[in-house]
Amino acid sequence: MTGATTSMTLGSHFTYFITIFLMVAGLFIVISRPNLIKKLIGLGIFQTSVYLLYIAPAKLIGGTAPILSNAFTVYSNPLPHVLILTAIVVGVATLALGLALVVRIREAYDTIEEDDILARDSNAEDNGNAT
Amino acid sequence: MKNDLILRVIAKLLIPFILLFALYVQFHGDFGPGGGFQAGVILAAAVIFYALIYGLADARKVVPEPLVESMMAIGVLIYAGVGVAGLLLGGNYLDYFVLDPNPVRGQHRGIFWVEVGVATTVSGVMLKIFYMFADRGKVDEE
Amino acid sequence: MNLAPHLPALQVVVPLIAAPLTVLLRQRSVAFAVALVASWLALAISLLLWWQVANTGIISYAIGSWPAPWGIEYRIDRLNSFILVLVAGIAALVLPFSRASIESEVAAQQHYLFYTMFVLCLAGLLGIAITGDAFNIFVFLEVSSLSAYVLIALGRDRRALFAAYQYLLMGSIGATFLVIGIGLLYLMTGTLNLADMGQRLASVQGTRPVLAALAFITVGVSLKLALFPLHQWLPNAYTFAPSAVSAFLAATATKVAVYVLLRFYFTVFGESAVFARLPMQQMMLLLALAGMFAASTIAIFQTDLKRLFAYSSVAQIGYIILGLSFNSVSGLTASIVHLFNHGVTKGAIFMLLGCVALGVGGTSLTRVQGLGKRMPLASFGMVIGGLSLMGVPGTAGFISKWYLLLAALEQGQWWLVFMIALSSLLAAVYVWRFVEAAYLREPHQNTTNVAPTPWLMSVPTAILVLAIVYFGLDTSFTMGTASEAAAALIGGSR
Amino acid sequence: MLTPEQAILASMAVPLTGAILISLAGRLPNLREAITLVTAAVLLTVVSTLLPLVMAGGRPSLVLFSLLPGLDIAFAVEPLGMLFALIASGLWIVNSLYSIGYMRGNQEAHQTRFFVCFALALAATMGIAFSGNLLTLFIFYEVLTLSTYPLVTHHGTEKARDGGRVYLGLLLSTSTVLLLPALVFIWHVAGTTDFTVGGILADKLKPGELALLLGLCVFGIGKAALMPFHRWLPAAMVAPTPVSALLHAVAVVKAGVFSVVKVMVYVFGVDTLATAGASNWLVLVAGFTIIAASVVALTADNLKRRLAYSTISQLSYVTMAAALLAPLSLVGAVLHIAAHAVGKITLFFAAGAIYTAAHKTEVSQLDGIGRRMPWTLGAFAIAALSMIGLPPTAGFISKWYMVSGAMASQHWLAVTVIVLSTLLNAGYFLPIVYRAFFVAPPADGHDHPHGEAPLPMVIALTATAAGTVLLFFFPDVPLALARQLINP
Repeated sequence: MTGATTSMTLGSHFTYFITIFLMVAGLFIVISRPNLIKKLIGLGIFQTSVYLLYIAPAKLIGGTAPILSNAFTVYSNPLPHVLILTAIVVGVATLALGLALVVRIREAYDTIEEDDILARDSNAEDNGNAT
Repeated sequence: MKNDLILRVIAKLLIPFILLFALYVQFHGDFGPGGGFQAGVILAAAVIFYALIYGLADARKVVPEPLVESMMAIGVLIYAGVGVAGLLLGGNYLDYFVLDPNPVRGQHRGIFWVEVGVATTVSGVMLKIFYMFADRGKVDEE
Repeated sequence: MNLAPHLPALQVVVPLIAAPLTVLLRQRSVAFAVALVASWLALAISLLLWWQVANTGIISYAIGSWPAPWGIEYRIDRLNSFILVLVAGIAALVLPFSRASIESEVAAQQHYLFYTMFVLCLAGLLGIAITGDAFNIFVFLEVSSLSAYVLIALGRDRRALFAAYQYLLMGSIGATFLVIGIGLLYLMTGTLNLADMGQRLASVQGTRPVLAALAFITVGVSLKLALFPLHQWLPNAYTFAPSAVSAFLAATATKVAVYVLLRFYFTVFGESAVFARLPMQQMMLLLALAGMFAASTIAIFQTDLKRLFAYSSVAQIGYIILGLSFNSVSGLTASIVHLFNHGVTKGAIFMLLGCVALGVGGTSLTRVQGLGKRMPLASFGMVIGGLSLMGVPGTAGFISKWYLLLAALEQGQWWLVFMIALSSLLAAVYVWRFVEAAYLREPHQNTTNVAPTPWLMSVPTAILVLAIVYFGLDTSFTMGTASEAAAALIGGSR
Repeated sequence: MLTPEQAILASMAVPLTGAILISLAGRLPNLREAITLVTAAVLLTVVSTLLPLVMAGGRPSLVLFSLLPGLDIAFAVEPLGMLFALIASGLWIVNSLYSIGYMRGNQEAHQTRFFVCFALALAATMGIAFSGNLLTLFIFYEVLTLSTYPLVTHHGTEKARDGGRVYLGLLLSTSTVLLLPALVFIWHVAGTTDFTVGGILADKLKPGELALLLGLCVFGIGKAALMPFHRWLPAAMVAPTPVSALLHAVAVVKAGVFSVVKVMVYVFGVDTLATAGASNWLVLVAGFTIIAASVVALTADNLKRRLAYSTISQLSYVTMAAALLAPLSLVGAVLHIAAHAVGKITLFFAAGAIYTAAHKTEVSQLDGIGRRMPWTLGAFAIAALSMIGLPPTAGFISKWYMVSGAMASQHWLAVTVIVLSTLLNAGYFLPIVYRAFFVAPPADGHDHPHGEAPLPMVIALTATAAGTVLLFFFPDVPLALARQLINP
């Protein structure tokens, strides 16, 4: 689409760098943090990078909002926006569900640290009252 | 906070306007930026604001939980209903052209009802999430 | 008016409308009735669609009457009509089963929620299978996944919560990977319609973003289909979910993910692009074998049957991916038919485990001791399911294994033939653990009072168990559809 | 009168119906045993109706249904299967009689399950005998393995379970890892797995591949107990003696060698194998098994263990004779299936009778027992002669053909093996007979007085011993069937 028309310079592709930074940072948080909330934050950052990946190329320099008018001929691509609106909703739902689960996990385990939860479960198994 | 007079008065003043703005965003969505998602969230924000100032119990009286759940369901039903209406009038699923003899007005009509459905569901979901979290751990000051 | 041309839309819309209805009606028996009607309607529609596709070829349906490359298209060919039948069929059987099953496993005030989430999950899975639009796949994937997380979290055990959380993390990462891949493809082709995308990709084939998209989609979908070693979420999720949920998800969710992989590999990228430019064939082969052996071995050492068969699922996914990695018509046929047969088998096994859990109060190997005396029919059904997992003739599993072996032979890969045979031996070992406990041990003393199995549970379970045998003897439906679907996938690509 | 097709189906349906009736009649032991005997008699009658037709050259066949295009569940009667079905169904009657005496005499538990599984195993055996293609044979082969498992572990003790595990593990793993790939490979190459006169693999494979495929089949058919896959047989001896007798002298092991011969004749084709020389290695392996198993038998003190290793060795006679591919040796192989069946079942019957009457299981305890149980040990002696291959017993005829075949094809190694093993056979059987009749009973007083075993058992073992002799004087039917096999 747009980016491909210009030459490969750092400047013209800066959105991709941001995208990739967010992507990797988010994924890293998910993997490295034992705190369940922080994991969800990481997941959020990771998903945000996708929004950027879609939206950034859709913007044409000099293009306007895609509402027909005689004054303009160059429009930004509206489709990615619609897609990402959907993706955001999905992200919100995921986050809400994740947080709800964390709340209930905290009620059941009294902790939101992954290691503690695993430790408590294995203890319960040892005592034979797992189920 | 319940007893803070300034907040209560300002809230009473603001909430009608927030609701009005939600309706504006909803109906202007056909012609400019806006639409069901945004309107739904603003609508929910008004109620959440009310709950923050007047307490969760009062908010529950104004917008009871069963209503919230029904809103979630009804919104989806409205959306799906528009699609089925397209089917019944001889078009494909979600075909707006057949909703009116004039295809352009048909489009308009279809979008309108879909956005109504979206707004209903979104505000329902937002409130549901709010109620769900606010309820936990009994942080509600009574 | 004539609804026949609108069947593709109705396939998804019927369960989708049923979901809010169950919320509105709240009363659990009414909610159950609505969900039941919806799932049976979905099954009827899927069978009609299968029949239409078999007779008249590909059906294309434009949502909102916007024609294909611009609007969202529902596109049904032999492959996805087959998947639709599997998903809708399992749902139609699991739903009546769930009514009695969740009675003891889910809190009563959450029952209507269970039905809501169940039909929503069904709608999502059907949507993934039916749609011809890449982004739509993502949306339906999330619809089904989110409802699946909720369904798993409904389990009574607190570990169900953590299992659901883990599944949520892994599933979301998988879905996001998928959507990144789709985004890259969209950037390169400017279309989201799968068929259109496939055609336009030809001119940019082999460019770096396309390869990256392939990698992202492979990893993302592999997470969803629990390809070893991305299967970590699966055993816990299946173990701690309510039995009905385990049965439904085990039989359908991973299978639909496999479908997505097949769709992207063969319809969008084209098998030459997938297998020529990257060492996908070797990679898939290796992962499939690793899954078959590692997961089966882990399964042997499990003490809980649900967990044991969850690991067995991971191993069986290995078979499906193995067939795919051959990149031949017979390999794909084996994959597709195993996808169906394993869905039926695992659905039956997890439903039986639901009956067992209800009867003797658990599914641990010590609980099921002497089950052959306590619940003779259920244990016999388990044995049939186990035989199918091993691939014994007369069961559905044999047919798929037969084709897998044939496909391996066609490749001239003798060692693979033995690997497949060896891994079915591992299956025999873990199935044997159940048989030994059930038939050769004296009954567990805590299980003297066996709760009777309600007919709502036993009848659907029996139907599915009989289906294992039926599809092992009469293969015209499964093999006929699978071989044509495979031929179309390979032949239809560039 | 049954049409041939109906008779084929009935041969499986009769034992199945029997199994159902037996399980229904579990409460009434007399009725249950009556059903067993009637079922066995009906089965023999049904199978016999097919005999004249097959002797006259008829080859009735029947396709039940198709699994996949070209992959049918099909049945076909040919001479070899006819003979096998006759032996199995005939000996089932005798064995049922014997089982009744044994199970009651030893007050065994779970007698209903025992008789049900027995009938099921017979149904599977009939399926193997009449299978029309390799797939059908494979399916019934597995059914036989599974249905005999409860019989092997009948006692339910830890030892029985261990034995059962070896039994099932070895038989299942060889069949799935070796036979199933071979089956798929044959289908892949030939497009069919039908048993066809002259084989289906002619000109389709290189000699090396043929040899490999033959190896997969022969070792895959673990029931043929070719070393190194023979361990299940001694392990399965934990079963009650009637089980060992019928299943491990007749149905299971004979199903193994029967399948081997059938595969070699009807799938590979004798000519194809001979031209490619693909079975030469098999003569060596089988020859080694004969000698090695005989040596083990020589050192075994437990009577049933000695019999088990004797079986391993005798089974390999059949395999070796078949692998020689000479017409005469093939006849010998077929005859030996029959001769060994009646002989070995007598030996097991005798061992069981000794256990029931005297509670003795070791060879070294048998001093002078022949004087107390003359009928039993007399029958034992006759059967032992048959094992060694001396006239006037059936074993002589089969061995005669085998040696003639080996000589005709100038396979001197095989001749040597047969001669040497005959000596070894004599070495481990004759001392038992000698001890029983000519050594004085121990005078340490641990013995309790006993006579013969219960009457049904004695009748049964006398009958089979008589059969061994009769088969020597009237070998017409088996011989005719065997000749049909080589000159179709």
